[in-house]
Amino acid sequence: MLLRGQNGSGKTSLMRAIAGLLSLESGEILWGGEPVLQQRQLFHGSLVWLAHSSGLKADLTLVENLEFERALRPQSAHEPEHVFERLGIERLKGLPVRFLSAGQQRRVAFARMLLADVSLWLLDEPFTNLDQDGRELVIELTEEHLASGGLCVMSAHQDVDIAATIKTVSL
Amino acid sequence: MSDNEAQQPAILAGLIAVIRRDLLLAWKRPGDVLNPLFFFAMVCTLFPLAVGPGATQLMFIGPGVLWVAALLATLLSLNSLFMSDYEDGSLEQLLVSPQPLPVLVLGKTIAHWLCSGVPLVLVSPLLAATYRMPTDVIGVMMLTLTLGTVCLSLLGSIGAALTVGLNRGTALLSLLILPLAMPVLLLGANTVSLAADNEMYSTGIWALGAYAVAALSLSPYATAAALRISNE
Amino acid sequence: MWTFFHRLASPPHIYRLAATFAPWLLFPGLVLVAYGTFVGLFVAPTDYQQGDAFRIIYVHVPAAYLSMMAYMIMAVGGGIGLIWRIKLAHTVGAAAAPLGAAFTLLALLTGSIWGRPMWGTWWEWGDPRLTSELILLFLYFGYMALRAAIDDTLKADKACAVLALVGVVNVVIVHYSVEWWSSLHQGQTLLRKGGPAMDPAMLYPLLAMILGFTLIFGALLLRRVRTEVLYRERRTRWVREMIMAGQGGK
Amino acid sequence: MGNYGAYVWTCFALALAVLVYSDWSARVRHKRVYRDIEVRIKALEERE
Repeated sequence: MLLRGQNGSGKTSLMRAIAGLLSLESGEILWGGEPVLQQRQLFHGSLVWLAHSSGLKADLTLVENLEFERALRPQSAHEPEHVFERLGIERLKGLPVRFLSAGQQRRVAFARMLLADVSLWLLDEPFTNLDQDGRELVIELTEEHLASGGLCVMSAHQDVDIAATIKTVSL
Repeated sequence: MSDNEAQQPAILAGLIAVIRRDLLLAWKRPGDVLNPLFFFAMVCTLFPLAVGPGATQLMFIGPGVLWVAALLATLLSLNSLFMSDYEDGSLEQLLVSPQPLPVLVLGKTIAHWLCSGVPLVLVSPLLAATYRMPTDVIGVMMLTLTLGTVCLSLLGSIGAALTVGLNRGTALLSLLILPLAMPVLLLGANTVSLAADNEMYSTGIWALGAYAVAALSLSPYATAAALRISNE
Repeated sequence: MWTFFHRLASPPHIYRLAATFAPWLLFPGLVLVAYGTFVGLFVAPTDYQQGDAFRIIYVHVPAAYLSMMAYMIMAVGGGIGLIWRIKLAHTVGAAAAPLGAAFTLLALLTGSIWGRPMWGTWWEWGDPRLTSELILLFLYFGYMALRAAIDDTLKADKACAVLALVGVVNVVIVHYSVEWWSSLHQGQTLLRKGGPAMDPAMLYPLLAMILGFTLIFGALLLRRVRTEVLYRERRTRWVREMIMAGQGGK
Repeated sequence: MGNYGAYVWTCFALALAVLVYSDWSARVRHKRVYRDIEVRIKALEERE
C-alpha cells in the first residue's frame, strides 16, 4: 500500500497511528481482527517502523546498534553478514554510526528492518537521503518482501515504481 | 514469512539489552556520568565556604547538605535520561518494540542508577569525611544514599518521561520532581542525622527501603504510560 | 447505561447543566458560610487554651480540606479520563487545579497567621500539617506548569493525569513522612488529635463552614468546567450555533 | 476577640478575598473565552 500526499497532509500521523504511537480520537486499528492496543506486544512483534529519524545511537557502532535491536526480538532467520552485504554496508560494520553519511544510516535502518524478519513494514518516506542505487535497492527489497507474502505500508511524495499489486491512497 | 512472530521474545533479554546498551553509551560519553558527580562535589564545597569551617557546624549540617546535593545532582542527570533517545528516534523504536515497555523503561532506569546513583554513593564518603562525619555514620549515610538514589531514579524517570520533548523541560522537570522527592530527602537526611546523634535510626532505613520497593514495582508503569503520552 | 452517561457527558449538555446547577450550589453555600461565620465569630465560646485565636479554625480547616479534595478530584478525574477515555473527567481535573491551589494558599496563609500568636512565629517547620500543605502547593504548581507547557490539550490532559495520580500517592507518603519527621523534632500541632471532643457550640459552625465552602467550591468548579468546555469545543458546530444565536451566556 | 482580633479578622478577610478572587477570575476568563470565540466566528461569517 502506498500513501501519497504533500508535506503536512498527515502521512506520518497516519503511519504513527497504525504503529500504535498515536491514539485515535475515533476509529480503531485492527490486526488479525483484534484492536492493536489490546495486543500491543504481539502486534509490535510483527511490524517494523522506519521513521524519519534513524533510531540509531550515534556513539555505538553499526553492529552494536543492530545487536541491541536483535536482543529485543526473537532470533531471526536472516544472517547479519548476508544482510550487510546485500545493503553494501559490510565495510562499515565497526564504525560508530556518527561517522556514516545520512544515506548510509538509512541503509543501516534497512538492515535492522530485514533482520527483524517480520511481516508488516511501515516505511515513512523510505527514499529520503538515498541515491539512485539505494532507491532501486529499496524497491527491490520491498518487491521481495511483498512476493513472500509480506505487507508494506509506505508513504512517499511521488509515485513509486514497484512491480506488485499496490493500492495507492492519496491524502 | 517466518514463524518468528509467534514466538515471544525473552523479557529478561530485553531488560539486559537495554541496560547493556545504556552502560555502553555512558562508557563512550563519560561526561554524562562525570558532570553530575562534579556538581555534587561542588555543591558540597559551597556550604563550608558559605557557613564557615567550624567543626560543630559542619557536623551538624553535613547529612543535610550531602543529601540535598545528591538530590540535585540526580535531578541534573535525569534530564538526559530519555532526551538523546528522543532526539535520535530510538525512543520511538523502543515504543514499537515487541518487548513490554515497562520492562525496557525499568532497564533504562537501572542503567541510570548505575551511572548516577552508584558513583554518588561511592564518592560520598570522601565528601562526608570533609564534614567530619564519623566512620559509622558514613556507613549509614551510604546505605541511605543507596536506597535513596534508587527511589530518586525511579521517581525521576516518571518526570523525565513526562517532560521529554518539551522546550522548557529542564526547569519543569525540577518543578515536577522536587515535591515528589521531598519525602525521600526527608527520610534519608534525617536518618543520617539520627545516626550522628547516636539515636535509633532503623525506622528511616526501613521506610526508605519500603519506598524503594514500592517505586520499583509501580514507577515503570507510570513511566511507560508517560512516555507513550509524550510521544504522541 | 453507557449511552446515558455519554449523553450526560456530552459537551453541550454539560455546558448547559453547569450553568443551571452552579447557583443551586452557590446560594446554599453562601447561606451556610454566613451562618458559620456569624456563629463562629460571635456565638461560639472561647477556647480555654487558645483564646479567640482558635476561631481561625473556621476558615483554616475548610480551606485545608478543600485543598486536598481538589487534588483528589484531579487524580480521580485523571484516572477516569485515562481508563475510560472520558474527556469531561480531564476537563474537571484541569478546572480543579487553580481552585485547589487557591485554597491551598489560603490554608497556608491562615495557618501561618494562626501560628503567629500560638508559637510566636509566622512559620513553624515543626508543624507537620503546614509543611505537608506547602508541599501540596508545590505539587499544584508542578501540575499547572506541566499543563501550561504542553500545547496539545489532549496530550496535556493525559500527561497531567499521570502526574496527578503519581502525586496523590505521594501526598500520603508526604503526610506520614512529615509526621515522623516532626515527631523527631518535638513538633507542635495546632489541632489537638484525639483530645476532648469539641464543644457542639464550636463544632456546628465548623461543620457549616466546611459544607458551605464545599458547596461554593462546587459552584466555582462548575463555572470553571463550563469555561473549559467552551474553550475546548471552540471549533465545534454547537458552539458556533450557540454563539451565533447569541445564547450561551457570558 | 481578646488580643487576637487582628489575626482572626485577617484570616476571614483572606478567605473572603480568595473566594471573591476565584469567582471574579472565573467570570473574567469565561468572558474572554466567549468573546474570543465570538470574534473569530463573526470574522469567519463575514468572509463567507
